[in-house]
Amino acid sequence: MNPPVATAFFFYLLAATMIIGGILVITRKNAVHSALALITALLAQAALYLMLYAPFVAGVQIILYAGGIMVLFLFVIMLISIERNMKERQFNKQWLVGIVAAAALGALFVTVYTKTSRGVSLFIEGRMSYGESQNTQMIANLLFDRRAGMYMFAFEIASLLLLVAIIGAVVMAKKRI
Amino acid sequence: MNTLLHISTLHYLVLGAALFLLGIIGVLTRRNVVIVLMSIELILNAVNLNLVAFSRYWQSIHGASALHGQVFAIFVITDAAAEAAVGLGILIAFFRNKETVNVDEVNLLKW
Amino acid sequence: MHAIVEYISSYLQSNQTPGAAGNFVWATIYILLVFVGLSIAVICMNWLERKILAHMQVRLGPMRVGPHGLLQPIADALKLLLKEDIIPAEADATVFWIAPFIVVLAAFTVFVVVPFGPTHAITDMNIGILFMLGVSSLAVLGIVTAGWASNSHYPLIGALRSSAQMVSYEVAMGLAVVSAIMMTSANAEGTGTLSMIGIVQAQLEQHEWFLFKYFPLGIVAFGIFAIAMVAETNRAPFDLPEAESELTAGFHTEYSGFRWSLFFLAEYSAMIAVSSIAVTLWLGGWLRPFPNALTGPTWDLVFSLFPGLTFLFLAALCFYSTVRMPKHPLFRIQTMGLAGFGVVLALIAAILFWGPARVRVQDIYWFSAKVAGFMYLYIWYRGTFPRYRFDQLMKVGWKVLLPTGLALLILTAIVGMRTEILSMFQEGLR
Amino acid sequence: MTDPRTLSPFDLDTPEKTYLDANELVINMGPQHPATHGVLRVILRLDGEKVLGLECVIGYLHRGVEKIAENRTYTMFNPYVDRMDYVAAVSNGLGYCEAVEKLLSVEAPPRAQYIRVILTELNRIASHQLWLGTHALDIGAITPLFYTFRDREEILKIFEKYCGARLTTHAFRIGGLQYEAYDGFEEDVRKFCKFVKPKIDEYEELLTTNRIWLERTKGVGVISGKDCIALGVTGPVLRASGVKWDIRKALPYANYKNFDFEIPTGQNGDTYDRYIVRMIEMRQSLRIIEQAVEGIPEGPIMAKVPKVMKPPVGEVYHSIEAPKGELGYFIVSDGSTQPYRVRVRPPSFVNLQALDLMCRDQLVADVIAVIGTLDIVLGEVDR
Repeated sequence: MNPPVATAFFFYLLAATMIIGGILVITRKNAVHSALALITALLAQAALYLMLYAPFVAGVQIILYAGGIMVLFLFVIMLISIERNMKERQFNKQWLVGIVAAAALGALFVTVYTKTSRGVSLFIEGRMSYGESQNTQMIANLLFDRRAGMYMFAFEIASLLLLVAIIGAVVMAKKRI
Repeated sequence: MNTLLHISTLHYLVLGAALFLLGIIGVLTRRNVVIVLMSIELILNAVNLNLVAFSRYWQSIHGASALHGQVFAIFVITDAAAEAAVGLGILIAFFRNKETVNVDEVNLLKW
Repeated sequence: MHAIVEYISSYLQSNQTPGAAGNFVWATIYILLVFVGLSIAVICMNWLERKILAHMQVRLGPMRVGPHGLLQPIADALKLLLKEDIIPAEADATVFWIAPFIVVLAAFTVFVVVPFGPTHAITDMNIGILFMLGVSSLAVLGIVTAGWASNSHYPLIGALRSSAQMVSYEVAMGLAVVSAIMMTSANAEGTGTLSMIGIVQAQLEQHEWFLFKYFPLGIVAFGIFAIAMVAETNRAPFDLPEAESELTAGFHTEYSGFRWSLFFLAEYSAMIAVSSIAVTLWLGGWLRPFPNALTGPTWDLVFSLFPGLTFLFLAALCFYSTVRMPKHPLFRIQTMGLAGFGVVLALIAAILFWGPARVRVQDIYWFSAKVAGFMYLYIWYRGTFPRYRFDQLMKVGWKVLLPTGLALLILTAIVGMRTEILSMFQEGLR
Repeated sequence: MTDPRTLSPFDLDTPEKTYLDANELVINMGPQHPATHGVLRVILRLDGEKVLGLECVIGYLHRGVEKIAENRTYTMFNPYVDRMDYVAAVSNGLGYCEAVEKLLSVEAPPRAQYIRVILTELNRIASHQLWLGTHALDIGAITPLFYTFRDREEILKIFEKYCGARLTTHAFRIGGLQYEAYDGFEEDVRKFCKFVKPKIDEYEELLTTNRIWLERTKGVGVISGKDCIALGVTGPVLRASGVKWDIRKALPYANYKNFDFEIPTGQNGDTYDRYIVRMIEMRQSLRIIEQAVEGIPEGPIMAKVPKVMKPPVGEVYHSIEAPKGELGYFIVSDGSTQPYRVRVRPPSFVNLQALDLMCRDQLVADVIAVIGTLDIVLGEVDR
């Protein structure tokens, strides 16, 4: 069977976008440039979600991450002056240690992912295409359904977490309460 | 060649690992708090990518309605929103007091 | 040649959106059609806004370029393209360069899921409405970066204002949208949908527009959306980000020429996009008036004549103006041009009266007509209302629209689940 | 930390800080700004969007009108006063002519007085219409501008027919009028009165009960009557703060005592009250015009004044109620053909001093509304 070339093409395109975006995020001097690179990476990731038959997560990713959290980031970057900061040293003194630690972790990843049992790769792929037509409804069932909804409690806790976060953010950021 | 063209879960996991490492490097080496926070977002996203990829893998075993990974991803996104709000709030408070965004100078236990 | 015709006609009879059919060729054609149509709509909108606003304000509007200023938008576009593209010395050139494209991309991408008819959409997504809201909210990124990159006070304040405004009104907008989505699940199976085509089909199945559903809940939701969408597109009376009397031109103060025209294009396509959401969610999308009550071949024929009649009316208007043109040699070319334009419109009308076209086009016609109504409202608001102050704008968003939206959401849920709730009570009593 | 409010707005050498910290953002509005009605430059100190203080920088339109007067004869200086408040040129002319007449101890004949009143009141309506259009435009309503300009056109047509000029009319001469009213003048004025009454209702329909207009104007730029008097603020601004002071009633000049009209006052001294006061004033002006048109007597239009005016040594101060407030002329004569000193008390200049007080603790958008409601003309502020 010929592998679907289009899928591979889009995967590598998006993966490259994400990696380049990620590299730009951690190397740019100017925080706004970093934020824009991160937005690009996040949008590419949303597209990857679509390729993984997870349209709802993709939609949430676009609305919340790209449209919400990153706007918050940009807002804060504009509120604080960065001109002075840009002239300073960008990396801290332990950067070498950091790189070594990351490299160690990377090595760990490589060992795990290349590990095969009896010559077969770690993940045995089953059927790889599922209709996305009912994706949202099925997620809703998991979250809210009276019988199948096993994440309802977690969902409520998450809403509580958001409330706490809102109050915390207001308390932190407000000058005079 | 076939393994490269046939996109499997492992491909996504490798991508996730790469992003995770980038995020880790960012957190460990950058001084600018804003960029550190963004690196944390990168880490969370790497995790999310893995979760959704696992979800598809899980679906291939347990049927189309086994979307636990995606539900987890949604929870992680919620968490990221809360983290960003509080983190940036702390950043603003910090900036107001010390007029810097360097993470090295976050050396007071209280002010 | 014959094969091509065969291919086209077989596709037209397949009754699928190109996205659903997975057909790249047709998807590309549709994308081109939609984007070209959108650009034409923006150009028409530009002319219409100037003319309508002018007539509201006892002026004539553009009259010089072409008969009745019909060529004015083209002249403007030409001027904007030829103008020098200035990037301020202190600006962040890269971001300054990218920002307008972000805005335009956000404004255009949403049209991927807009259903102009049951098959006239680029694609139908399971998360259609979510996608639209999400992508249209990306425009704020472009605006913020544009304001920041200009490195100047007024654009920065404009950008901050605009981002705060758009983020706040998105909340109320989302609540109203969720209320409409809840209404889609009022069927036998109790399954709702986020798909844009699915929402319209739900209205067809439930025999009413969601505007009138659960009276007055549908109207309230529509009202919230109608207010929030004006704020979302930064139009009067919520045009604070570009309040010219305060911030000169807000976030695009430093922009000129081509880049400025991109902002302009994005603003108008965003207006059309949010109007399309409103039409799809509450006004029955592509459905003609009374699709369930007035059925039968006669009514089908009558309603399918509307597109042709509209163009015929426009052509008649052109001919009437031609007759009224001053009989002076200086106006000869203009008179001929206007007559020619009338002939073109009449030709379009003739095509629209032709059987196969008539049937396939009427969905698009009704959709566009409803959107055009919203466009007129936008112009009307601009001619009538003063501008809100920033704190008042926030007050309206957070203290009026948000609580109303929340209450509406809960009420819609209660009304939608009334049978279940009642049976639960009865079980409890028993 | 010092209270930012005690700092002068001119302490601009604060270190460059950010928008997070208070009292740092200094914004320079104008002189090239769409909402400053000319070349007014306002330096704003902002806390976010809240105004902590502001300073007006004026003089961009300074032409030295008062100095010019010292090198011109009394007659020659007359056209220059039109260039001060160019939207109410007739009022300026009236004030100057009456001041010189007072110095010469002559009085314009009754017919001239009546025509003067008609033209001045027409000019008041024109000035208020222009104010309304630009003020509404500042607040974001673009349509009233075109309506008011359409109706102001009718007034300008009357001026043009009367003296050939539309804006800087130079309508009056010392001692009376140069031109007799043209044939059909009274008919034109009557027609105008009938024409403009429903138009004023139309403006009110667009704005008076408009909720956004109410929100933008109520409680904005409040100034008390006491503060007004302390700052010397006059005109509709003073009357909107509840002080019933109108020179037409208090110190009647021309022949205003012959006419029956009311002086509208407000209670709150906010922008909305000033709007209402001006709207009523337009109607009252129409009332005066209607009475004057009915009562124009026959007779000469010019008093006996010498060809070469040499007023006796002395000084005179004469003020009139211009559309924007008290317009006063202080003229010192040394007995020669040229005035020794002319000092103009321009209402716009004095009213502008209240801007800082009115804008404190308001938002940036309100500054624009307040500048609009003060109805300043930079030609008069800078002279």
